Amino acid sequence: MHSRLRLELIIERMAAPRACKLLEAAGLTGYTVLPAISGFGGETRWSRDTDMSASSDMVVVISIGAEAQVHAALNQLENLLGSHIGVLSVGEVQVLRPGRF
Amino acid sequence: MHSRLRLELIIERMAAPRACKLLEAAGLTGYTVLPAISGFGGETRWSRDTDMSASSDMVVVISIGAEAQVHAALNQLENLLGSHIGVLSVGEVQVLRPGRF
Amino acid sequence: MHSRLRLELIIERMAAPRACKLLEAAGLTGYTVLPAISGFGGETRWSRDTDMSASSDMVVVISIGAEAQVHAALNQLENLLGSHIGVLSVGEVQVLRPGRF
Amino acid sequence: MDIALGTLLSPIVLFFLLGLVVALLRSQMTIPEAFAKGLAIYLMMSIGLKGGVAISKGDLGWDAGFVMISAIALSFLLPVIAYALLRTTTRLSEVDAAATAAHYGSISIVTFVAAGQATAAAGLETSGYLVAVAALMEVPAIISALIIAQRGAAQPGSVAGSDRGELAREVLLNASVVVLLGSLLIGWVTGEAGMKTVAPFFVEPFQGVLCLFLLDMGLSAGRGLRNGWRQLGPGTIAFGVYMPLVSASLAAGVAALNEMGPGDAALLITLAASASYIAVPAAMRLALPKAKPSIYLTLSLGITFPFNLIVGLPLYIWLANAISAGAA
Amino acid sequence: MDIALGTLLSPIVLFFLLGLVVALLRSQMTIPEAFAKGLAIYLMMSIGLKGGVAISKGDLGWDAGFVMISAIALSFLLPVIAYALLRTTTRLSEVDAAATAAHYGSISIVTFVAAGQATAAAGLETSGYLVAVAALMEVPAIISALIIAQRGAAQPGSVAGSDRGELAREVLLNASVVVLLGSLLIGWVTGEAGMKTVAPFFVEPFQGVLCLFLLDMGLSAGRGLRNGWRQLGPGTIAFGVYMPLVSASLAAGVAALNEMGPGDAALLITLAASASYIAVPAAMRLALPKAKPSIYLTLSLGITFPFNLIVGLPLYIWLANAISAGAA
Amino acid sequence: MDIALGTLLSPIVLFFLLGLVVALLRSQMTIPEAFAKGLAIYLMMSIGLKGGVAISKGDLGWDAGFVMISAIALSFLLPVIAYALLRTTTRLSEVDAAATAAHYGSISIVTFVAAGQATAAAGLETSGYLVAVAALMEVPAIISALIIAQRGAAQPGSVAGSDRGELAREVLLNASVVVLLGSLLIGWVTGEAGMKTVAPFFVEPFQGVLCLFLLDMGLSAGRGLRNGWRQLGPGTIAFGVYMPLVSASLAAGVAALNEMGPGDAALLITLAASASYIAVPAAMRLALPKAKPSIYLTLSLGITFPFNLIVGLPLYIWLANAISAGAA
Ligand SMILES: Nc1ncnc2c1ncn2[C@@H]1O[C@H](COP(=O)(O)O)[C@@H](O)[C@H]1O
Ligand SMILES: Nc1ncnc2c1ncn2[C@@H]1O[C@H](COP(=O)(O)O)[C@@H](O)[C@H]1O
Ligand SMILES: Nc1ncnc2c1ncn2[C@@H]1O[C@H](COP(=O)(O)O)[C@@H](O)[C@H]1O
Ligand code: NA
Ligand code: NA
Ligand code: NA
Repeated sequence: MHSRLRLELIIERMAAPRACKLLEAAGLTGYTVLPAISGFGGETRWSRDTDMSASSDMVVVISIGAEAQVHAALNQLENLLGSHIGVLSVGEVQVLRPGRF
Repeated sequence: MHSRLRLELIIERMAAPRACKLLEAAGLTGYTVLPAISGFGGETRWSRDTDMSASSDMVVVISIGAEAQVHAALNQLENLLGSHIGVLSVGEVQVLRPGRF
Repeated sequence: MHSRLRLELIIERMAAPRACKLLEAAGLTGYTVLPAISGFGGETRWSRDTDMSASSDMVVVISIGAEAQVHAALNQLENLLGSHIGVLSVGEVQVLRPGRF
Repeated sequence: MDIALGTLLSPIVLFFLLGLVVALLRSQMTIPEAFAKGLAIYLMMSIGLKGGVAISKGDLGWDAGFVMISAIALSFLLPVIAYALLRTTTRLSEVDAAATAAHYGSISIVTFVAAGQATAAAGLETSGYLVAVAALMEVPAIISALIIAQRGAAQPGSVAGSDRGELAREVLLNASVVVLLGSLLIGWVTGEAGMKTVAPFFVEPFQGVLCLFLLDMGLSAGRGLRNGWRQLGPGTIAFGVYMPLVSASLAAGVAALNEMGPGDAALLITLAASASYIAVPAAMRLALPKAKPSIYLTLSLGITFPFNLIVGLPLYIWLANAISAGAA
Repeated sequence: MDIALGTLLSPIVLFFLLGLVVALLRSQMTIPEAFAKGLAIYLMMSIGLKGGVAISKGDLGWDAGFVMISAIALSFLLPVIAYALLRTTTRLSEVDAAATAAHYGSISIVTFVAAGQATAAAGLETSGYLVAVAALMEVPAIISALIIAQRGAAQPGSVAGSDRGELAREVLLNASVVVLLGSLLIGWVTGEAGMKTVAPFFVEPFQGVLCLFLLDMGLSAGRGLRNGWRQLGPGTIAFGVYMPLVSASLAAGVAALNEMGPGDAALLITLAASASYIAVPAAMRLALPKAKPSIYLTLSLGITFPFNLIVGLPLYIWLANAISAGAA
Repeated sequence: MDIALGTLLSPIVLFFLLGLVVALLRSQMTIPEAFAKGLAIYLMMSIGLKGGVAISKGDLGWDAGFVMISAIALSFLLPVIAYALLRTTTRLSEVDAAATAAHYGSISIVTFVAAGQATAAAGLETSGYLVAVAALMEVPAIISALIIAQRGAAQPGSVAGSDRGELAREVLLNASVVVLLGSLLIGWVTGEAGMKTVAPFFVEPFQGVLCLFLLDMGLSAGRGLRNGWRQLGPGTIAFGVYMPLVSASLAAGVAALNEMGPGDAALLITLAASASYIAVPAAMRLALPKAKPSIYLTLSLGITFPFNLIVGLPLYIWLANAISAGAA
C-alpha cells in the first residue's frame, strides 16, 4: 500500500466547475463529484426542499492524488475560494495502484 | 495546514434531522448531508428500488470541526443512537482556514 | 475510541454490485453506496447530463471495518478491478462501538 | 367468474405482473424513484379531487359519519387481531409482530384505487366520502400497534430519541394523509366547475398513469421478494394471505351493519384487507427501529399486495354483492 | 369583489395554500425535486408554444415592439428603486440589498401563468407576445443590480473567480429564458398546425399540472418561511408587500402610455409586480456570493409570491381595467 | 422535397435543435435525469401498447416472421461491416472499433418513433409487429460485437470479473427490451378495449411528450459533442454519417426481398440505419470496459442521431417508396 492524499471539497454547486478546472490544472489525475441534499453553515440551514432555484445546493468533490499535485491544487484553491465559499480538507489514505495518481 | 477532525455519520434518513440538531448543539459550525442509494448491514441489503416507502434509506452526514466540538458531539450522539442506528466514525484531516471551524 | 479502517471505492455503477458481493464475502459487516453526478479521469469528463445511458456513472462505496476484513477485501478487490476500473483508497478512522465492525 | 378474469386481464394488473416477473428474473431495469414518487402524489391528488367533487354533488349524511367511525374503529382493532395471530402462528419477535400488525390495520391506497376501477368495471356505484375513509384508516393502526409494542416486553426505544411530537407530526401529516384530505377538501370546495378545468390532467389520463405506477410496484415487489423471502417463514407467508381475508370478513360485517351499497361495501372491505407499504413502514422506522423492515415490507408489498390485486379484488366485490343482497 | 373570490377559490391557489399550510405545520412531505423541475420545464414549454402560436396568427406590430422596449427599461429601472427603498427602510447590507433588488426587477413565470388563468377567467383577451416580454424582463434587472453593487462599497467578489463570460452565459442562457424563447419561436414557426399535434400534452392538461406545481411551491414557500423568517425584519417583510405595488403602479403607467388592452396590461403589471425565485437567485449566487440567499429567497418566495397570487392578481386586473377604461 | 421540409419543421425536430444549440452555447440548463428516464419508459410503453393493439386487430402472418428473422440477421451482420469499415478507415483500436460497431448494429428507439411520426405524416401505413422487430434488433449486434472483440487481440477483460450469466441478464433484460416486448404483449392481450381506457395517457399526449424528450436529447447530444468531439477524427465522424446509409441500403434490400409495404419498409430501414445510445453503451461498459465511452457515445448520439433525424428520415421514406414502387 502506498500513501496518497484525499482532498475533499464541499462547495456550492455553481462554483464547482471552476474548482474542478483548477484540480485538473494542478495535475490531479481524477476527481468525482457527489451531490448533497442539505446542510448547515454559518447561521443558515439549506435543503433542496426549500429552494426552487437550487442556488444554495452544495456538492462534494473528492480527489485522490499524490502530495505534490494535491498541494499545488490547495494553493490555487486557496486563492479561488473567497472567504465565503467552500470547505476544504485533506486526509491521508493508502492506495493499491500508486501509478494511477 | 491545521489539524481538524472529520466526523462521518451514516444514519437512517428519518433519524438524521435529530442527529443534525445535536451537531449544531455541540457547537459544530457546519455539516453537509449526502444521500445514499443502497447498502448492506447486519443481514439485510437495502436499495431505493425495493422500498417504496424509502423507510430504509440512509444518508451520510459529514462535519469538519475542531476536536473539542467533535468530541462534544460524539458524547451526545452516543446516547442518541441506540444500538440499532447509525455508523459513526472520526478521521483526522488538514484544513486551510482554521478560523472557520 | 477504537481504530478501524475506512475503505472507499469509487467505481462504475454497473460494476458496483460485484464489488459489493466481494466486500460481504470478505466479512465486512456493512457498506453504503453513494451516487456521483460527474467526474474526471484519464482524459475524459463524464456527467449525468451527457450520457443518456448512464453507462459512465460512478458510485462511491464506503465501508468501515476491522483491519483483517478490510485487508481481505483489498486482496480480492485487487484481482477484481482490472486496470480500467475503480479507485480504491483506505484511511484510518476512530469508532465508538467496536463490536459492530 | 367474469369479474376475476376481467381483473386479471386489465392493463394495470398485467403491468404489475410484468414488473414482478422482470424483477424476479433479476433485470436491472428501474423506474426512477423521483418519477414514481411524483406519480404517487398525482394519483392521490386525483382520487382526492374526485372524491371531493362527488361529495359536493351529493350530501354527506349521518350514514357516512357512522361508516367513518366504524372504519376508524376497524383500523384500531385489526392490529390487535393481527398481533395475536402473528404471535401464536409465527416466530416473529414481539416488536416485529407489532410492526407488522400496524401494516395490516392501515391501508394501501393503490389497492383502493384498483378496487375503484374494478367496482366501476363491475357496474357498481361508489360514494366520494370513501376517500376520506381511506385517509382516516391510515393512522389509527399505527397508534394501536405502538400501544401493543409498549405493553409487551418490547421497549420501543424510538429512533434517535425522537420525542412524541415529532412522531405524531410524521404520522398525522404524512404525504398520503395530507394530499388525500387536502385534495378532497379542494374538490369539495371547487366542485364540478373547478374539476372541469383540471380533468384533462387528473381524470382522463388516470388509468394510464396507474399502469406506469403499477409497473414500478411490480418491480419493487419482485425485488423485495427476491431479497427478503428468506426472512419469511411459511407461517408468516400464510399470514400475508389469510389476514386480508380475516380483515375483509370483519369489514363485511361493518358494511352490513351500516347497510352500505355494494360498491361502497367493496371499497371498505378492500381497505380493511389491504396492507400499507408506504406510510406505516416510514412510521415504524421512527417508532420501532428494532423491527426489521425486510419482514414487514416483504410481506405487505410482496405477498399481500399481489394477492389482493389478483385474487382479492374479485372476491371482495363478490362478498360486497352478497351482503348487500342479503341486506336488501 | 367577484374576481378576488374566484381567484382565491381556484384549484391552483387552493393547492398552493395546502402546500403552505402543510409545510408550516412541519410535515415532512415533499415532491421530488426532479419531478417538480421537470414540470417547471413543461410549464415553460407550454406557455412558450401557446404564445408563439398566438403570434403566428396575428401580426406583431410596432406597438408590441414598444411594449418590449418599455418592459426592458422597467426591468432595468425597478432594481434601482428597490435598492433605494431597501437601503432607506431596512438594515440590509449593500450587497444584500442589491441582490434582493435584482429579484424584484426580474419576474416570476408562475405568477405570470396564474395571471394568464385569472385574466382568461375574467374574460379578458391577451396577446402571445407577452410571453416574449416575460422572457425579456428576466435578465436586465440582474445587470442593473450588479452595477449597483459595484458602485457601492460592496465589492462583488464573484464566486470562485468566475469570469464575466461565465456569468453572462449563466444569466442569458438560463433555463427559463432559453425554454420560453425557444418554445415561442417553435410555436411561431409551426403555428396552429404543429400545435394541434401537441395540444393534448401541452394545452389540455396544463391547469392540472399547474395545481401539482403550485402544491410544490406552497411547500417550498412554507419551508422557506419557517427556516428564514427570523432573518427578515419587519421593514424587509413590509418591502415584500409594498414593492409589488410600487412596480405595479409603474407598469400601469407604461401600459397606459402604450395604450395596451386590459388583458395585456394586466399581464405586464403582474410581471413587474412579481419577483424571481429561480433564475435570479442562481445568478446572485455566482455574482454576489456574499449576499445571503435566506434573505432574498424567503422574501421573494415566502412573502411576495403568495401576496401576488392571492391579493395581487385581482388587484392588478382591476387596475388594468381601470387604466384601459381611462384610455378608451 | 416536401417530406424533408415537413420533417425539419416538425415540433420534435425543432425541440431537438433547440436543445442542441443551447448545449453547444454552453448553457447550464438541464432536464432532470429521473424525469427524462421516466419519460423514456413512458414512450416505450406507449409504442409497445400501440404495436400490440395493432397486432391484435390484424393477424401475424408468415411474412412478419420472415421480416423478424431477416431483421435479427441484419443486426448480427451490421457490426461485422461496421467493424471492418472502422478498422480500415479510422485509427480506432480493436476494442473501440468493436464497441462502436455494436452500436450501429443495434437500434435507436427514438429514431424509430420519429420515423413512425414521419411515415404517418407522409400518409403511409405501418404494422404493429415492427415494434417487435425493433426490440429483436437491440441485442444480436451486441453478441456479434463481443465475438469480434474476442477474436481480435482485444481481450474483453470483462468488468469486475462479471460472469457471462450476469452480462446475458443485463443485455437480454435491459429496460427497453423488457418494456417494449412486455407492453406489446399487454396491448395484444387487452386489445382495443383495454387500450381505450389508457389512450388519454398513452396515445393522445404522445407527441407532446416526445417534444420534451427530444429537447433533452438535444441537450445530451450537444454536451456530448462539446466534450467528446476532440476524440473523434474526421474518419470517425464520416463513419457516423455514411454507416447509416450503408445499413439503410442493406435494409432496403431486405425490405424488397420480403415485399414489405412502403411504411413498414421505411421503419425497417430506419431501424437498421439508427444507432443505439442507451442499451448498447450500458452493455459495452460491462463487457468491454476498455473501450472509451466518449467515442461511441459521441458518435452515436452526437453525429448519427441528428443526421438520421434531420437528413435520414426523409431519405429513408423516399427509399422505401422507391423499392415498393419497384416491387409493385
Ligand atoms: N464544518 C463543515 N463541515 C461540513 N460541511 C460544512 C461545514 N461548514 C459548511 N459546510 C457546508 O457548506 C455550506 C455553506 O456553509 P457556509 O459557507 O458556512 O455558509 C453549508 O450549508 C454546509 O453544507
Ligand atoms: N460497516 C459499515 N460501513 C458502512 N456502512 C454501514 C456499515 N454498517 C452499516 N452500514 C450502513 O447502515 C445501514 C444499516 O445497517 P445496520 O444498522 O447494520 O442494519 C446499512 O444498510 C448500511 O447502509
Ligand atoms: N484520482 C481520482 N480521485 C477521485 N476520483 C477519481 C480519480 N480517478 C478517477 N476517478 C473517478 O473515476 C472515473 C473513471 O476514471 P478513469 O478510470 O481514470 O477513467 C472518473 O470519471 C472519476 O469519477
Ligand atoms: Na388493512
Ligand atoms: Na418584477
Ligand atoms: Na442500426
